[in-house]
Amino acid sequence: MNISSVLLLLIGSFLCISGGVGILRFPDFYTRMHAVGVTETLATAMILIGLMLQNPDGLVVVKLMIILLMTLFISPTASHALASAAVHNNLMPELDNKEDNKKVKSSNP
Amino acid sequence: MLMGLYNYWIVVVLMMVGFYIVIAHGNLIKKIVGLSIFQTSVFIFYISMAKVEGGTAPILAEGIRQYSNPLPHVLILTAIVVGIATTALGLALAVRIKEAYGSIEEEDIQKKDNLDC
Amino acid sequence: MKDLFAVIMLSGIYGLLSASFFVSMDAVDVAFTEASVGAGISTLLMLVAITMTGRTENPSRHKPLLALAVVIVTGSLLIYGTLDMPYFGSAQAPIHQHVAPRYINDSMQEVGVPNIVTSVLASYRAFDTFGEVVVIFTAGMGVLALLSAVRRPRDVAEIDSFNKSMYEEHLILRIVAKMLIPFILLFALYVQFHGDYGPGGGFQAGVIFAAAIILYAMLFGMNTARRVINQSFIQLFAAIGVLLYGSVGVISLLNGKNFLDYSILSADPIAGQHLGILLIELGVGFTVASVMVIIFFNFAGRRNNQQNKENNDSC
Amino acid sequence: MLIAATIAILVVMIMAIVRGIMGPTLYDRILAVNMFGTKTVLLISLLGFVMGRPEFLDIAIVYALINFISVIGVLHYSDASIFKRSDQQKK
Amino acid sequence: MLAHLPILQVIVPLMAAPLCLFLTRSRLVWLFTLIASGLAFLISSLLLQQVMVSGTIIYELGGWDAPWGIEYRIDQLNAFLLLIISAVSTIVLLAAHTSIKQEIPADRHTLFYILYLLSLAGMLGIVATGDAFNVFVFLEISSLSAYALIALGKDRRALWASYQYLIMGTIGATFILIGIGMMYQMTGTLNMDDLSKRLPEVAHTRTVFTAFAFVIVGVCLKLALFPLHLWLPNAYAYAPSIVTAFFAATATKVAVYLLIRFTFSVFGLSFSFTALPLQMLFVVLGLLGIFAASIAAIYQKNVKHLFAYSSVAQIGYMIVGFSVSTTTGLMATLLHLFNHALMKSALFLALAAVVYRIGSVQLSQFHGLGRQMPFTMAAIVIGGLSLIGVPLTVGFVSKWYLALATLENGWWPVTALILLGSLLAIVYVWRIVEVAYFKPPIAGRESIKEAPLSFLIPIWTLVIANIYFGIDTRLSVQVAQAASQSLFGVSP
Repeated sequence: MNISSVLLLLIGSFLCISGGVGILRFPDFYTRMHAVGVTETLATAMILIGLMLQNPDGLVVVKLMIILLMTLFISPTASHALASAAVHNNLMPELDNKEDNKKVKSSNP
Repeated sequence: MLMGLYNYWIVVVLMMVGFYIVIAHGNLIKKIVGLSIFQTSVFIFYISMAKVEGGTAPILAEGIRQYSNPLPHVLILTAIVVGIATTALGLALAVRIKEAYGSIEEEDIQKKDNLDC
Repeated sequence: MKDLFAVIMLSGIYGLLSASFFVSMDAVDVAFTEASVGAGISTLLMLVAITMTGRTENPSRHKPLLALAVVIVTGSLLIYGTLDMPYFGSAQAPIHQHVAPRYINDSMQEVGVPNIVTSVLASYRAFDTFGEVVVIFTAGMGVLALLSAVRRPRDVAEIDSFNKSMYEEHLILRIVAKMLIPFILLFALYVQFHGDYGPGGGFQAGVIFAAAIILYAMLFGMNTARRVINQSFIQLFAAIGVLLYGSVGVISLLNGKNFLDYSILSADPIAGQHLGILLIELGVGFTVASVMVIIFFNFAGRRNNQQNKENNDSC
Repeated sequence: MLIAATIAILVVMIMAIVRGIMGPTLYDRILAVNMFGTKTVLLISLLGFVMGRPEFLDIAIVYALINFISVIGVLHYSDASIFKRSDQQKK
Repeated sequence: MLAHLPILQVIVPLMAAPLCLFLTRSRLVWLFTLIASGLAFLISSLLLQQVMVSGTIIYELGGWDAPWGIEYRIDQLNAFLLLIISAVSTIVLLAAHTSIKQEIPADRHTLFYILYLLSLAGMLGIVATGDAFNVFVFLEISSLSAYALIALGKDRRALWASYQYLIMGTIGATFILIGIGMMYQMTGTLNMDDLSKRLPEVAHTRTVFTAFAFVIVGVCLKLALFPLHLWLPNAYAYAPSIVTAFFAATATKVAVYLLIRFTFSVFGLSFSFTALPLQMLFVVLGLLGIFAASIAAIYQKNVKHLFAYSSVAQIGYMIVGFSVSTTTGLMATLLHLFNHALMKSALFLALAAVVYRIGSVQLSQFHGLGRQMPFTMAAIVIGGLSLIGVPLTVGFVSKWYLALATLENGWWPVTALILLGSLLAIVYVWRIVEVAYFKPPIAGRESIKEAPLSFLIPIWTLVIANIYFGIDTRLSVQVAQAASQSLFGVSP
């Protein structure tokens, strides 16, 4: 187990957790999505590269690469689709304005 | 005993959650969700008994002595297929019931049936 | 929880969780299947169903006490039954002593496939798997009998325009999906033929293959997908899968061996086993893929028809 | 180290479940499920290494694919007219 | 090919089902289905003959020996059941083409026959197999096709009935799965024969007890034993008539078979009847079932409902015979299995003919049918007499042995209650007779004619069989006796 792999795994885990905290603590859907979307790609990349460094066996690295590539494709696409769907269905971001707040809450069961 | 069996107890609790949803809820879709939870828990039960301490997945490889039991895995593969088949059919029925009765609540349907008689 | 949508999302999570559990319990093949079925296909089917049946549950409740009593009795009986079970993970348990050792120790000589699950599934207990294929075929036929509808050609243009307006919004999705779909199909083939050596096999491959087609149908509209995959053609395909499986068995019958005895298929028994497993896995893959597509198409087609009717009514 | 990363991911998964249960909007739930799926992919890859048999990464690939397809499916069918209409009615 | 009969029995209908998709015309599909079912009938008669001559046949699937592979194990009991199922299926199919033309939309005909064949194959598979898990798989084949077939009924209530059946049936199957899992966990094997050898070693454990309880409850759900019977009447009443005739005669029989197989062969007699107070429980439930269902039958307005409730009552008789747990008692149960299949298929086929002519089975619509459809109504009357247990019909034979069995055990009150139950049957059968023969035809329906020959031939085949086996009891009694003796021989 070399040092770079450990480091990458550590960063990855940290990013994961920060994303998790984000999805719990942030006030509305868009900010939560921001937290997840930003950390997810990087965290996945870190952890997967960390794993690659652990095992230089050919096939395993190739599979990890495939997973990584797919995550890089899929994750932003899914986030994009999610956000655009939310906008299309008139879900408003929660703003400073308190009245807005109430409206959003009451409109979403 | 606690350490030896806790796994099964958790499975039992999960099973009973699913079972409760099936028999207590009136919504047809929810019943089917409950049914699939019930079945999945039974799968977990089977898979737990296949595990051997220190064993690995039953795919032969050099230098590995201890494998987990492959037979329950085979059984559960079959059972999963049966499960999805049941779910699909149940959902299809629910959709048809909605079309015919205009509702998927057990009570409403029973009421409408009584009117028919 | 009254919102059925949330219920289904959570049950999808349950599927994913149990699949992770299966991985940690060494059941890789099962995890493979559960991931694609429990979290993928069945969640999707439930979603399509609730778009047709409505999303909220009535708050009315009835006899929860009786149900609770039944559940508690059953649960305590089960707990009582677990008390004498061999401990979790114990290698001394009877199931690890009696039948399984032969599978683990001898399957390599007798069947010649490294993945023991595949060799048990496709050779020792091949008849169970035949039953499994027939079950899925039955489900496909049942869904057809319940949901298939005669489509009036006049509606096609309407549905098309309806779909167009819907997926114009998802330009990025469509491009990514276009890149992914060939890859998914390729991966399905890999899973199909790699089942002897790693986790995977006909069932998993069939589901992945069907998932690719479903993805296509969702993003490019049902009718485009229908143009690619003809409905009655795919029904025949489902039948061919079952027949392929069965005829492998019949060939061994005709050669004087027992049903599904593959050793007759080739001069060398091991090679015969290989060939037999390959063929039946192919049969499984055919049937599963086409039945999944049939089921999904019928659900989605029913839904389109309903929407059309509503649109016509409101006009 | 692998164990630590696994535990971290498990913790995040629990957080995602909490968000999935709390909602409040449909999209929060989808987001939670999506995140849960991605984390499962990572978990499976890590578990392969923890158990010392990393050749089973195929499962992780399937998870990634299925996750994508189900998110698309969820969006496709939650954008469906029935949902829109009921949401509008409530407003 | 004779050595391969056990597997051909299941494979023929199973492979015929997907082949149906390649045929285009409804008539062709029907002929093909009929041929497949007829072949199955032929095979089962050959099998029964073989078994009676040479004893248990063992067939190893895939060429793997027993506890590792799956085996088919045909003894007298299986062969008898196989014969009943395939015979009923073939006779019922004769009428299918005419009947479903009216009850099922044309584009569903092929699917109907496919599902029918699958259901048949599933039941044959359950009966033929000697592997506990294989039972579960084939149980699901037959149940899934049954749900779909029932839902094909015209009335929208068919959908609801089918859904309820699906929920109950799946719970039952899952219970059986849990039970099988626990048995497997304690013994490490799934083969029934092997299980019966290895279970006694662990019979005292709480796990085996629980496994037994779960299997029994699961089977009883499928069996529609009295408190768990709620799904049955609606499912039978609203299914297409042909489906009702087929299922009423076979589906519950298969469940009874499973009950016998698990209690006698797998767990062994001594365990089964000591672990739980099974004898007491089943006698009480059986008798309760007879009375509750017979009384419910009396108050039904729909004739299909009426006979469906009567089916629940007849299951009560079988369970009473089973719980006596002597050779005679088991023999009475097996005989009643056979006889009940004969009478119920005749009755429901006759009802199918009535539906074909007047489109309804409400009792109020039966006015004067006795003169308008004399042959059909005569068949219903003879079937009804058989249900009551009048001498010279098959019903008498099984009731006779049942009474004998309870008397042998000294259960006087049970005998009396069984006879009392038969009196209730007189009441509900009389209601039909009264309406059909002693009321004038409904105005505007004078033109109703006798059912077509395609109905009358199968109906009267069954009716004649009803009378023939009521007079010449040698064949059925001999087989039933051999089967029950072999079961008691297996478990000392």
